[in-house]
Amino acid sequence: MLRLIGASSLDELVKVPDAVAIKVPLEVAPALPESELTQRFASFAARVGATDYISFLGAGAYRHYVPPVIATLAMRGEFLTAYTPYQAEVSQGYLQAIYEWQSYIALLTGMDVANASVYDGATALAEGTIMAVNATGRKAVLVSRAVHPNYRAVLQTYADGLDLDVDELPYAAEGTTDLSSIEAALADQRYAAVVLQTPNMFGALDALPSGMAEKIKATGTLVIGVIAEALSLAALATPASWGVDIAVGEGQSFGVSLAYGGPYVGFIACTTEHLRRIPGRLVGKSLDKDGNEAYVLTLQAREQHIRREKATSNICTNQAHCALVATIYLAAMGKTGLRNCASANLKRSRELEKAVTAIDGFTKRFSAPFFNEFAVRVPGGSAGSVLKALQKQGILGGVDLGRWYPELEDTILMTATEVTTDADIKQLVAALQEVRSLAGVR
Amino acid sequence: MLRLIGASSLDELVKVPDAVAIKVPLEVAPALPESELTQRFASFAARVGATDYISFLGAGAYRHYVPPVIATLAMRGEFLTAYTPYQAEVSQGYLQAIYEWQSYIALLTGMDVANASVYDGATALAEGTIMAVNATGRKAVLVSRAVHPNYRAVLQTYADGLDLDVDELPYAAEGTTDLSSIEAALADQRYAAVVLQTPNMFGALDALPSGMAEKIKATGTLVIGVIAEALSLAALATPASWGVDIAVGEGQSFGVSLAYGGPYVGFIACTTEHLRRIPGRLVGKSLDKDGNEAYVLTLQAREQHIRREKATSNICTNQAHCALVATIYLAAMGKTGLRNCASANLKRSRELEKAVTAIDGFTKRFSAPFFNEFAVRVPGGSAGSVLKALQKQGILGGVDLGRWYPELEDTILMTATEVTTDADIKQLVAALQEVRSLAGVR
Amino acid sequence: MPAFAETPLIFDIGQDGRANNYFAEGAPLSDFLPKEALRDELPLPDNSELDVVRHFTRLSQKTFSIDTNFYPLGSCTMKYNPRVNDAMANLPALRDLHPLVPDELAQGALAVMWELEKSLVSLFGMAAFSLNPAAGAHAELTALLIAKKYFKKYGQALTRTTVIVPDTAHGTNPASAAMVGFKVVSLKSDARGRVSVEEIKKAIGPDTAVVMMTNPNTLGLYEDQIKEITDAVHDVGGLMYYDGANANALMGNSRPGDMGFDLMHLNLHKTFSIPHGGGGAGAGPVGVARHLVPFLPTPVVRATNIVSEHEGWRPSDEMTFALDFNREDSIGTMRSFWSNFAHMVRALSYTYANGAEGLTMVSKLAILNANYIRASVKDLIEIPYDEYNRHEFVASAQALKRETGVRALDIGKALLDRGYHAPTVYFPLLVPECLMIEPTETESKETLDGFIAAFREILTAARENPQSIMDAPINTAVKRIDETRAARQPDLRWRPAPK
Amino acid sequence: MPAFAETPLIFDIGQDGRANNYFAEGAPLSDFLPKEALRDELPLPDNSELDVVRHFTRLSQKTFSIDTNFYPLGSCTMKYNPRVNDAMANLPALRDLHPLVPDELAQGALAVMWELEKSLVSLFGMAAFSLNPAAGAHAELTALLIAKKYFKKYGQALTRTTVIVPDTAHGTNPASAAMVGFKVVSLKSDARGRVSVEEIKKAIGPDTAVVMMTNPNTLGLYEDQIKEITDAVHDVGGLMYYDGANANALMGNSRPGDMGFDLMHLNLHKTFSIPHGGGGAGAGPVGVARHLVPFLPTPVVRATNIVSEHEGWRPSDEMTFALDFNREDSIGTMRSFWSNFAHMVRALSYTYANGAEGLTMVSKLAILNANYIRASVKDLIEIPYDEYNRHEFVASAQALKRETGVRALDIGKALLDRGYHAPTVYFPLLVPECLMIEPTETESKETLDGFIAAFREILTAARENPQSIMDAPINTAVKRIDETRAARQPDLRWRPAPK
Ligand SMILES: Cc1ncc(COP(=O)(O)O)c(C=O)c1O
Ligand SMILES: Cc1ncc(COP(=O)(O)O)c(C=O)c1O
Repeated sequence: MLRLIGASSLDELVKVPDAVAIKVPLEVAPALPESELTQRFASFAARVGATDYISFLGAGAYRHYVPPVIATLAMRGEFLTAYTPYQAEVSQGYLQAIYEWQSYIALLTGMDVANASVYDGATALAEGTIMAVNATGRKAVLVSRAVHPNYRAVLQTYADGLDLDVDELPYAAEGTTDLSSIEAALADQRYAAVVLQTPNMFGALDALPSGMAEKIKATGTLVIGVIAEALSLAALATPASWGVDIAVGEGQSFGVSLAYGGPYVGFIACTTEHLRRIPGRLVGKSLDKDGNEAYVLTLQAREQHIRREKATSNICTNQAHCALVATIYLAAMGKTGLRNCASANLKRSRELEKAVTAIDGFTKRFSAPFFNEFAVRVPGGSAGSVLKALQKQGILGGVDLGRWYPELEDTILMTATEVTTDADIKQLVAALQEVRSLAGVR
Repeated sequence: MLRLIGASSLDELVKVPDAVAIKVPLEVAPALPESELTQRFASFAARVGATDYISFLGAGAYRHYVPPVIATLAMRGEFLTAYTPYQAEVSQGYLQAIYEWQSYIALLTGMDVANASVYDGATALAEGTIMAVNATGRKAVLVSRAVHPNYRAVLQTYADGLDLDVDELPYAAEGTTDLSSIEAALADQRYAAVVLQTPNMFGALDALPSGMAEKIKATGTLVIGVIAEALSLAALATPASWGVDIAVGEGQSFGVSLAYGGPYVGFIACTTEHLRRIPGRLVGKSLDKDGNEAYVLTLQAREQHIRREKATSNICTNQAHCALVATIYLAAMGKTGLRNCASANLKRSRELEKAVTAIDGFTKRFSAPFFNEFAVRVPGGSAGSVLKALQKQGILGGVDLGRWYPELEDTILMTATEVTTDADIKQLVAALQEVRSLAGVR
Repeated sequence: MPAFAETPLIFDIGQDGRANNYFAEGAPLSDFLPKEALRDELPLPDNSELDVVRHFTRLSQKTFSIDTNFYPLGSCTMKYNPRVNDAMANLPALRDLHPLVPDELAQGALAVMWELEKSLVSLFGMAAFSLNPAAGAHAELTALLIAKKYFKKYGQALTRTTVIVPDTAHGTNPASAAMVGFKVVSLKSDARGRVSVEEIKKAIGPDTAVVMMTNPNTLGLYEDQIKEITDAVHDVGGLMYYDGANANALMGNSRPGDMGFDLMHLNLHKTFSIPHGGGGAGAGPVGVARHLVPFLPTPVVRATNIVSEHEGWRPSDEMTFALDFNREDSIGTMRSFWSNFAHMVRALSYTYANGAEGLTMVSKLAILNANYIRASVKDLIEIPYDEYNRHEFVASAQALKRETGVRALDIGKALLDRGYHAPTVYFPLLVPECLMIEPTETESKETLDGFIAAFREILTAARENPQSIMDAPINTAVKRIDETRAARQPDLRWRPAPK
Repeated sequence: MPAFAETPLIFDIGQDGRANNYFAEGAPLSDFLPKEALRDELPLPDNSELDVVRHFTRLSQKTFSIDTNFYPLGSCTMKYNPRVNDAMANLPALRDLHPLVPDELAQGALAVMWELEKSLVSLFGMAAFSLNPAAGAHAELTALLIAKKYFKKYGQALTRTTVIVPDTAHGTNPASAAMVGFKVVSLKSDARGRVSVEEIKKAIGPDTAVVMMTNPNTLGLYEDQIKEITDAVHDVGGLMYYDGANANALMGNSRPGDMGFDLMHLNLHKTFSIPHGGGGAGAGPVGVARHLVPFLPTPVVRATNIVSEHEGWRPSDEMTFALDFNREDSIGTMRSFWSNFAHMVRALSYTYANGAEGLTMVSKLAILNANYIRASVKDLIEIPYDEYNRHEFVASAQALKRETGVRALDIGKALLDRGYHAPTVYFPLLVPECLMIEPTETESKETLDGFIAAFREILTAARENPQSIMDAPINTAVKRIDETRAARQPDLRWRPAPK
């Protein structure tokens, strides 16, 4: 090969100017044959203490039952090792799957269209907000404090780049967004959008009450609805039904592994009005030369590789494979599976609620109806120390809301899903009782 | 559908005479939704105590490193859910894979041809013996006692059916087959075949010494060579090279899971002379109508579905998928991977030998060279009680040869492969030392 | 075939220097063993993992399977193979369990075997099952060895020398009988496609060891006089053997035990949704009536603490188990180790997924689907026994062949072109130009309708343009293959080019 | 396309009554929540698992991938994705780990992230990496936010408003700059296809915030004056950004840090063998020089016991780690949770599989393969910059188009027919009728030779029978697609039939 190329050696071919040649030895994880590499990673895995813990964690990342058939199909090499389906003629399979994903998200949210995915729920919110900014020409957004704090943090980071103002709506005593001052806030027409999440960070259902969306829109402001627990879409009134213009969210619950935080899959769905502002890829159905139905990436004029700095977003690589996992999950579940799963989440979380609040000193923090997680006020004032005590007993009791809300440092967000068992709840209750008596808290 | 069929109800369609209708309630494992079924099986798995044990077990079933790529490919649905490739035009892929398996086995054994697989190593021996019986017209076979006792047991079962005599050759002090009386035994030309295994049940290399095969064949007797540890084929002189007419064996070591005993994959390879006596399926290369190369099941006149009671065997379903796993394993390993793996087995087993025999009272039972397992005589006279004591320390120390050989009840067969670690050996040695001192044995 | 589907042999792809890095480089083998004990060379190719992946991925794409297409292959019960079964079989604790671990460390695995056996016992009405045999034919052999040993024990070894099989029987039946030294007598079916009580009575006698039957038989017809038949055979001292390949029609419907069978096998790889894997591995448990229990092959899974009155399944949670090798009258063992255990896990998983009610519905729907196809095609092709069938039925292209030259084989090949697997052809032997169709219960009505439409289209084309059917297949990776050449000039392996 | 490859939409297959039995039947939702909080109907189909399997298996078979074919898609680094990486990412302890577990229960995961970061630090000569961003474009955005915050901190937020990108840059570069409110200035390449020191000196000034470059650039050419360029930019107070999409040419060869880059990203889904998965998920770590470390996004993995002098990798076994969220100057966070962690596992697995020497060889062989193709086709197609290229090169069909009408696009389509993926076409923008070819190091010479032969055959056919190339593809599932129709009459989803 070198001869044909005309190079005398491989080193000649790859030579670089002296000024930039590497002068130090590289310190990189050392080469291991595969049979030893797998042992190395087994040792990493063994250092993950959480493995056998009973868990009531949620807050934007959920444990759900995933049928083995999902991975069997999604991990097929053709799907796993394809690039973006730029060459549609040899990518009809993947393109159709993305079209099906777009359809599922549209059906679940009730919106007109959905894109091929964005990075995750938080970036979906940021990108959705940019859509609203572009649609309205306004440079501020009004966000409920009950929206996931991580999502708001990402929105703030993006907003810093674009010099947008992010203002907050407080939450009310019941755990839903306090809308009492919203009309005043919107009066001067500064805001591109109002952002609410349902179920919100406290687990509470937090859709706009009927009539409110109309009032908001009357000020030229859009409504963005955030869904951090996608399974809730199987049960709750659709974002479209409560007046959302742009629905954004996280699809991890649809069969995607927890994987310590990623990759997950963000989605953006909207009304037809905003279609050409949607970021990222879209697959459309068209015809081929012979008049056969065919799928193809479309409306690419929105995208960075065509429009460069004028694009609706810079996104290129998205989360296609996670969206595929979700699509296969949704296909396998069907409406019946999703409904049964949602029903089990509702049931288990209420069992958990009942069991925990039956313990002296543990009370519900908020009264609003919830889906599969809810906030509990613990005796003694410190959620953190209760959680630490539970941890000693092999239980991850939930998320300390004080991490993000200083006023809630006595409050734990507890989650139960269809994989939560009676035994899990029993053990938690026993441990909480012990914690309470040991600490002498009342 | 019922209307078209003309039946009034599903029950009408499936009715049976009263005399044979079911009269009792069925007692069958109860229906569980999948999310609960998986928990049920997790509980079975949790009841398998052996999971975290350090293991020196072998004796016909071996722990080996299996690269993840093997299952990724073998578990592809097209392979997993195909039937026997009767319709060659739509099964070229699987047929080619079987042809490649036949080729690999032929190359590894040095024999002319190999079949598409039989059930396992033991039945391969039984079927190979029937080949010899058919070839020679003789109704007796002479089998070394150093052949795996389970294989000999199966041979005996089959022999009972066909009224064959199974006679034994003793083993010598070094752990190899005692051939001193063989010429006498063969003199009256009763035996269809002489059967030896290498490495044999004691781990010892037990190929015929040079010149011996000729002597045996001179009496019209065939030589059957058994290989229970297929990995040894990567290192040892081929069965062909020491005069085998029919090589039979077990391919589990080539990437097939231990799975508490099955499914594994038996192979039969032979010289061209015996080709038409080989049992089971064979794939051949031919041409299609357009002159393109094509693979197809061939020489089916040997098989039960054509010849019925005159077939070379009754086998129909074989172990195709295990053979596929092995084929993919061999392709991925290549000669370099196999050689390195064999080398590691030789190395580890010698380290184990050295470490164990350095302990006071533990001695090598046999002196013959070995591949990856060897027999150790324990102090105190009872292999069983040493193994029990090790078990209490989380170690499966090997196989008690007394299980099959009353004269070896003080002997353990210990195996080390490439997955045996330094730490494994250290822990074994520490435990053996403790066992010895606790028991006060000397 | 487009160029990218080409798949040279793996031996023609590899090249030195392409080895994957699975193990540390090992010391030369001659460091450990004398040269003369070692082989000279190892003539296998080194292939990069990418090349291996590409090779087998392409091969898989050239392989027809349930996962890709409808597979109405009669007698083979090509139902969907639920993936949860594979996942359960691959639980590391079960997958990586060595067969020689002490029983006390394998309780979960033994529990799986015990629970499966007990479920089968109740479902098929036998006294016990052995999970030992590796496939249907292996199970037949096992059962006939049991029969032989039984007769031997009762001093009839020399007289009971005949096995009777109907002409509809699968080839493994006579072949298995031959492997136990029995003389095989074939029995003609009656005009209704069944074994008649009269005929069987003529055939049996003091030399009868075993009569092998299946029910429904391989024509898909229920042997409605089965009780009379088994009674007659028992009257002359013979044993009745049930070939369970057709058990998919039977679950919750009727039980071989109640019909009077003494011996039976199951193809778990048919009825219990175990993937066929391109021809195996299978699993063929053998069931026996009470008098034959002592003869079962070893080992048998025995409960060691709680011994139940019940014969059927109950929860194993509180129980402990052992492998019992010590059984005086046993025929011995049939395999290297205990059972095709991974398949026992799959079969039990399938049982749990369905329960008694679900399994009953499985058989009902299998029967419904088969009848639906029969009723939908019978105006275009001869159905020799046109009545309610069970889970499969048989059509005959004899008349069509006379008219047009188009044979059963041609119809099968034309189906391949249309994305359907061919039915089983030329079996059972008694129906000329036979096509045996078994859709199974897991196919949707849309799929059946698609198949029916294709089948009807082919039958119409066969009359209008027979050559178009005789030329099939044309959409496949290769066209019809020269089988004579394959047999006359056997090319069964790759050989390295001479150096 | 044969009938059996047809794949109706999943919505057109399902039917009521086909639900799989994954969960026990649940109580009505209205038992738990008020009716008005619930949706009316859930208009999704119930599909049997068999139908789901068959559907997605067929879709997969209609999808071109590395596993099936050669994929010389320039700038995308379509190398083999080793399966051991996936297996490591799927170790249950790592796969099922919730992101909000306390750090002390996630030490193994944090160790993976730390070891990967340290390896990248040494390999690319930066002071630190953040694993936060989800892909290349996300990383660019992150880096530009860092730059913005940096300038803000030093009081230059209002003056440093311009980002300069060469005309060879990827579209994400300007798009990312726009998302941080920068003005984008495009820089023309010189006659050698490179950024010239002179031109850059003309372009930069006190308003320059960041100059974004890649090296080798997207023409596959090494920017041999890179040190002079970065010095010049630093002289005017600007920052240099390295787009790491081309890092597959660089490992063990030269380091962005040594070249003077202040910021960089990596596409782990290119260089580090993470599967592209049909367009994602990716992973885009951002590397920074020392002065920018405080601005990295949160969280950062911090060693809490042993703090090392070394910047590069060392074993983490004795170390403990924490996620650090408390970083005053940080730009904030870029995503819901920490990183695309499963991909960090894959990338570290890849690093362990190769080590420093192996990674160095990866880049060498990637360069060798690309040069081999260039040298093998340059007599038949114009190579605008015909010199030693790096891991990819660019050809132009401009002359061919003038002669024959055959465009770059047509050549790409004709390659599809022959089982090869099309090269990247029409990027970089400065080469008209551009074909960008990147073979990667994992392909064998035989595969390259096959591609070269096909490519040459197409170029010859383009001259002899141009229409045959303009009609391509013909062997594919569908032919060329009406893209205008797709955009004008957007059909982006299935809708239920009106009732
Ligand atoms: C009726 C019948 N009996 C027996 C068998 C043999 O079973 P196996 O292939 O599992 O050995 C078959 C399998 O095709 C069959 O259809
Ligand atoms: C040169 C270059 N820069 C940036 C990117 C963007 O990376 P990503 O797709 O991961 O967002 C790409 C990817 O195609 C690229 O080729």
